[in-house]
Amino acid sequence: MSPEPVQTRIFEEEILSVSDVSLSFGGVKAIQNVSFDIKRGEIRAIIGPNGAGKTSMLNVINGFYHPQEGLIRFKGKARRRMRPSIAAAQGIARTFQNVALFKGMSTLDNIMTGRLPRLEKGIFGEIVNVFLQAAYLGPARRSELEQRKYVEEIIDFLEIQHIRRTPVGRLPYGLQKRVELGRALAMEPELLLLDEPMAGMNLEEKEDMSRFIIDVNDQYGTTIALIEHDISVVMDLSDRIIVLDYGRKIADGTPGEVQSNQAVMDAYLGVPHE
Amino acid sequence: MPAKGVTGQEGLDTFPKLLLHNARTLPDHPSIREKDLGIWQSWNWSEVLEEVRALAIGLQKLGLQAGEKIAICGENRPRLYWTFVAAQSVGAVPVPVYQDSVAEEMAYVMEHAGAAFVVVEDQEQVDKLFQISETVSCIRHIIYDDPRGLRDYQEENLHSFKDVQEKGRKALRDAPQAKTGWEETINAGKGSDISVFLYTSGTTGRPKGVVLSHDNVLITARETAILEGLRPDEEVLAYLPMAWVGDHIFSYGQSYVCGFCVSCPESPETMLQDLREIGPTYFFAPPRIFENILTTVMIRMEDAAPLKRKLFKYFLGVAKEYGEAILNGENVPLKGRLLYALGNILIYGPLKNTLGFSRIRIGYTAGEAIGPEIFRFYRSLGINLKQLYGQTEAAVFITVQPDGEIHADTVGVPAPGVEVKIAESGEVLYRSPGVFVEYYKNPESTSETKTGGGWVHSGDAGFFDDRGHLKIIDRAKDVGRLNNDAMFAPKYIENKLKFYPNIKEVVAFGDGRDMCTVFINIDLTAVGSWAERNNVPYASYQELAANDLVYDMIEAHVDEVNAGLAREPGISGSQIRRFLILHKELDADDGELTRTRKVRRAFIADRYAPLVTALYDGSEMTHIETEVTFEDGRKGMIAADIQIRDMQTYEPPTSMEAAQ
Amino acid sequence: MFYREAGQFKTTYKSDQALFPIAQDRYFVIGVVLFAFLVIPFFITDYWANALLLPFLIYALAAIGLNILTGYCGQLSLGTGGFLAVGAYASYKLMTSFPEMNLIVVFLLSGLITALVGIFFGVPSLRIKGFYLAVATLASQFFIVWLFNKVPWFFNYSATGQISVPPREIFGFLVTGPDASPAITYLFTLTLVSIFALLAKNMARGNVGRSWMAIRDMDIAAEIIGIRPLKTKLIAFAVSSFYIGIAGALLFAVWLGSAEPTEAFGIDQSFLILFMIIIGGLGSILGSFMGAAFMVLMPIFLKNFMVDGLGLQPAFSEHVQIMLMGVLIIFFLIVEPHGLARLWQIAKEKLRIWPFPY
Amino acid sequence: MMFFLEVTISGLMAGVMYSLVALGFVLIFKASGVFNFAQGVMALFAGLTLVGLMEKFGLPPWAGIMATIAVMILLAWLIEFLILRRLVNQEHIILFMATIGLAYVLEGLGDVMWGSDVKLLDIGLPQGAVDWLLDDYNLYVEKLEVAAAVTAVIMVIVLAIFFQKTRIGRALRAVADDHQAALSVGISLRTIWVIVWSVSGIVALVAGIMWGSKSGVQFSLSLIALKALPVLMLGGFTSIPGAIIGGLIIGMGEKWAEIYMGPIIGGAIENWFAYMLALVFLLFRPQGLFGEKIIERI
Repeated sequence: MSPEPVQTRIFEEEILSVSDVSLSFGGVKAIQNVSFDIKRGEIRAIIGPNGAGKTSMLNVINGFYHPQEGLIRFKGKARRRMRPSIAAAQGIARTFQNVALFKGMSTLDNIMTGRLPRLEKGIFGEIVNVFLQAAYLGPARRSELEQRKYVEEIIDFLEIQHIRRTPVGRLPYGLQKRVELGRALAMEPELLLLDEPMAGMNLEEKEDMSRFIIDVNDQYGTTIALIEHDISVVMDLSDRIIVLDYGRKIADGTPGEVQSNQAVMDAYLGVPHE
Repeated sequence: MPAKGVTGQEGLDTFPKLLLHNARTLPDHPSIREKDLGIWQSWNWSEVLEEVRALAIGLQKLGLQAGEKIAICGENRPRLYWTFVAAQSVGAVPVPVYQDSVAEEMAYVMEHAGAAFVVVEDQEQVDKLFQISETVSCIRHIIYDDPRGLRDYQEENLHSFKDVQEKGRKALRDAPQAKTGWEETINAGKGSDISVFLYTSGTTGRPKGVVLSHDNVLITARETAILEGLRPDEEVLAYLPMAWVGDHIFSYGQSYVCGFCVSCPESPETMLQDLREIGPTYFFAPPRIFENILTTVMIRMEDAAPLKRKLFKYFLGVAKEYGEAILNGENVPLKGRLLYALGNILIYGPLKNTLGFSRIRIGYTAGEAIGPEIFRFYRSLGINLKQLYGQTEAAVFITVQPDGEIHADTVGVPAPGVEVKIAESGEVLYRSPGVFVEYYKNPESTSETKTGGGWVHSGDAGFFDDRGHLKIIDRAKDVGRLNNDAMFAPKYIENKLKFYPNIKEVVAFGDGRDMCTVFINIDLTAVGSWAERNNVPYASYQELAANDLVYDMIEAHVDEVNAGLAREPGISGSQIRRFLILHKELDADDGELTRTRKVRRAFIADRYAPLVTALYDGSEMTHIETEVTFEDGRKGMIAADIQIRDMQTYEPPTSMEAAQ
Repeated sequence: MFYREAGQFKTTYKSDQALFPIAQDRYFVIGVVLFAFLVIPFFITDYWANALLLPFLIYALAAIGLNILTGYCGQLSLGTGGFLAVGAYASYKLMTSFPEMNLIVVFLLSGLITALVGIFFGVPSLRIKGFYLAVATLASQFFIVWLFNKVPWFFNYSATGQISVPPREIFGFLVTGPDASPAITYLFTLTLVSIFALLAKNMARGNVGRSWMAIRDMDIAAEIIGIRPLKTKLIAFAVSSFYIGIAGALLFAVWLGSAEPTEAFGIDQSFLILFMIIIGGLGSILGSFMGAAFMVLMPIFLKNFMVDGLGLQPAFSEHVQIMLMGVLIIFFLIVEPHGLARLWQIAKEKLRIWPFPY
Repeated sequence: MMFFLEVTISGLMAGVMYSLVALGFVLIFKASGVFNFAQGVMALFAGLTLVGLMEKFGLPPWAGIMATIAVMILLAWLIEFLILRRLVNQEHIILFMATIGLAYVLEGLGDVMWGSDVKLLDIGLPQGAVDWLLDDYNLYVEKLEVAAAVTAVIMVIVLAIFFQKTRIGRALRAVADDHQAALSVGISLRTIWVIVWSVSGIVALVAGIMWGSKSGVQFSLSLIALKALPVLMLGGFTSIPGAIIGGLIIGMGEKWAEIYMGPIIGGAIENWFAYMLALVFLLFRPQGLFGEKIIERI
């Protein structure tokens, strides 16, 4: 399937840049000297064969792994190590390769948890909040209802009204992925990291998910970085693509450029294209 | 909220006047709800007035003129309902369009009505409209309710509903007199003004635009509301197409007349869930919905534990024996009452509740004949389900079953203000305040239908039974005569047979012939499960259809129908003399059924000519080969030997017997 | 079967998020509460109060506390007995040091003190997980019991090493001490337990509860979506200990009247309460009550059955009783590992869709 | 100095006992992920059974031990059949609670069968101090403790060989890492469970004999399980060397603390000291003594 030529969108402002990042576990080098940037508003794909370091890259971006070398600059602020919860508070949300939902909770509650970092308060505020919550009084109740309303918009957006009260453990895989996306959206992220959002989906589910990703990008203006194996999906969705192989970046550019890149063909696509 | 009937409405002869009235007298009473974002978002009458006012002024600002048409297309949504009254308030005419119609149909209706504005629900319809915009030149503006996916649409004549309202609100802020001006326009309106165009989805030919005046709709709505004692605290679920006259009367007309609240489901898929939540007190559904619900109930109960299943069966039996009599207020022995009360605690109450039927005070069904078993099932549970007979041209109500006079096989007596008579030909004619003004731009059809003295040809054949209740038997044009001049109503006979769960399709022959005969299609699911229970082996539909035991079973059904037909004056002559069970299922792919699953009688008669011949030449067995289309599109031949059975007929009872 | 939900639709989030959104549930709960407050006090006897109702209510409160930590937040704790002791000794010291202090204040302060101790012992939970943490909580259990045994200040240097509650009144009614009437002690305990159960339910269904459950279900994902694990766990430890502390104060001051640390607050107590939440249902406030009822009633029932019913020797029957207890617990875990609350929920779902099977 | 040595040796001896009980825990936890709280009660039960068999039937010690081993194997089989296989795939906490239930059952059962009074266990282990140490170095070391230590060491060696050299042993190690892999070795999971529970039962019997010979078979015997828990924390739930070294550390530390710190802060600190020790240790090294650094994946 050859991708249709996509109208090239132009993005100016850099939201994230990764410079010369290296990460290793023990002796194993997961990422070596990788640099790239993500511009505000674009859909950026990271592709590469299994074990190329894609998921590790996302883990570095949201502070879950701490690279030994290099800098990550998000919204102009540079850092090397940080707690994931701080990354979340700064506006980075993500989904996971193997769905990481809270199995004991309903769809609604799962998405509601995405609102939690928005409600962070200082220690004193937290203590007051616990009391208010317990009494279900005043600001606590009001905030609860406001969050609910916000989350309902997401539920509506993702068309999962019918599973609102279902414990997520009972949902089919495709819907779980959608709920997970919902939870990430509830964080009102500026940068959304999607780790194989369409893994294990059938064609119809993939189309739905693609539509949601485009709509998120379109409607909320969210910058998206995604890892995906289905090349045709990647070519359709993304504005620019990074190709990783054995922890190194081997190509970076528009779908057209990447597709015609010899190194990519050799390393990743394996067989000559078409 | 004190419950009050519909009184003191003199002078409230248009929808906009009723809106002003309701906003004044019931300002805080909910007017409309919509399941959205997880809850039932509600608007009370004063809020609706504000919304409608903003919309009306906004539409005017966009250039909507009195007399112009505004098409409305989408699922049942509050904003679309508001568009009706907003349009009417500025003298424009709303034209609801079926939201599932294909682009050309939509184009035809819009072109024919000359719609200048279109208000639609979402992107799907917007896309459809752009698709037809080449052919339909009259559309000036398109307004959508749900902005999802429409952000990138740059077309200048495309507006969001909210923006239009905002225009209106701004205008009202800038010029406060606009409000009084708007109300003056409303008060200048008359009952005889055109209220709405409702396009009938004709089975043949192009849809016709039925023009109804405010009087047509409101007088009918009011009369029947008084008849049934409807109050402002009724709960109604609006889930049938807005373009259909029934929804227009029940969800719009009567809501404005009575002030009751209408609830719009979240989506068609969640309708049953929403039905359960709302628990309507006043409910309309076509027979097929009742039929589907009953089937689901029975299927779900199949999986229940044996004890529960027994309990269920037993109490359904109790209900069958006493339920209807109790509902009708007849004398029932104490034992029956006690058993029924127990059943109500254990089965009927919870069952009705789970279905969302427990609060129904008045339930209507109409549109086609409902199976007597289904009808009685619901009534025996204590649901006051009634049949009515109506048409778009009559603003629905022609006849309705009065409380206490409910018969499964009639459609009741003429509704208040309606006169009904039977023409020489057997066609039902009626005259009422609800009779439509005309077919839009179609004087020819108008004059064919509306004849001298204001009588309207319904196009249906029927007769009054000895209780004075109307029975509809068929479309008038389909009613024929046997050679002995006895009336032959094929659909009536077919329906009677189709009410048996074992029978799926029936084709009746008899017009211009000596006697009435039928082809029968058995229902593979029902008969198949019967076969399993009775250890009747079969490999295919064909084998099952040829089975003697199956023939015996069907014969018993036909015999019962004959016995029933014998008791009905006028058509007792067309009892079934011979029948056969077809060796294949009638199939739309083979052209035997329409896409809406109606039998194409003439086509079938032609295709199976040897069988028809055999039915009339007295043979007991016949052979046929037929070409069929398989599911994968391949064609092939199947051959079969088909048995034909003779039936005995019954003598019509003497008038003495009939009187008992 | 008893549910009539048609027509119970919600037009606001407030009503949709209500504690008991279904009217029939609401009526039932109101009925039970009214019965507990208005009927039982008139018929209560010493035996009923001391053998059944007080232990039931107090253990239910402790079980709610432990459920918050273990059931909602997923942090397995075996230190409940120690925290009960902290509450008990805190209330004892407060009552004897400040005789004028209002009893309610005494109980709240006892809870707060226990919460602080809980936070202290909760700190390791950031680094230690699962059974390691469970074993670590045993440290608090043993340490606290040892402390109250060894430091005479805690038991006011009494010769026996025991603590005994002084008689105290509230609104003119005697609540503690041997002369308190069963109706008063019962009502006092019931009031506290009802209020705190409601508060716990509110926390559990709100943001606080969601953050606990997120940590419980998948702590890494929770951290990545921005939930701070330490803060969340410490809140759980604090709230949980607060509840257990109040339960400990009630256990000592209102129910037992006197206590000695090894007996009343030993590790068996920790296990007993853990059983309550497992058999009642992890992550369920209702389950805490059910589990407490089960674990309070079962030994009484077994004892009555074997001693009075079968006429066994009390000593022998005690062994059999322990054994049967173990058997019953295992049986329960096998039959319904999610506890009585799950059974109740299943029954409720069945009733809601009655007569349909699904 | 001699006193210190005496304290240390006595601590090490006690530590060996802890190691033995901890070993039982580790075996079961490794193979089935079950935190077996009943390990201590199993030691009590084994001791009671041994005493009972010897008393009631006048069996000589070796026969009594053989019979008790048979009982423990039967018990393991019953536990697998009645409990474990019915709780497969349940959460860890449920299995944990089930073993507490099991502890109640065994405790009650032991009492019902053999009575609840303190029983003396004498299978002919040497009593008193080791003479030459006492004579030559003025060092007091109990013979029984030496015997216990020797037995424990032998036990550990036998287990090590069992795990390293036999097919079943290898399967047991495999099952700890990957249940599927274990199946491919050709031994069913259930068999494996019966075996580990049997082995733990035998280890419990040894612990029961040692402890029982020293201070009689009584309820407090079941409390040695509580002693073994900090050992597990320290050494890791899945590490056999961890259980051994951890036991020694805890045993020694406890004795030192009791002797040198106890008088200062009030005595009887052995109840909690081991826990505190393990806790503090874990705070700095969450993976325990022998665990590898945990790389969290998502």
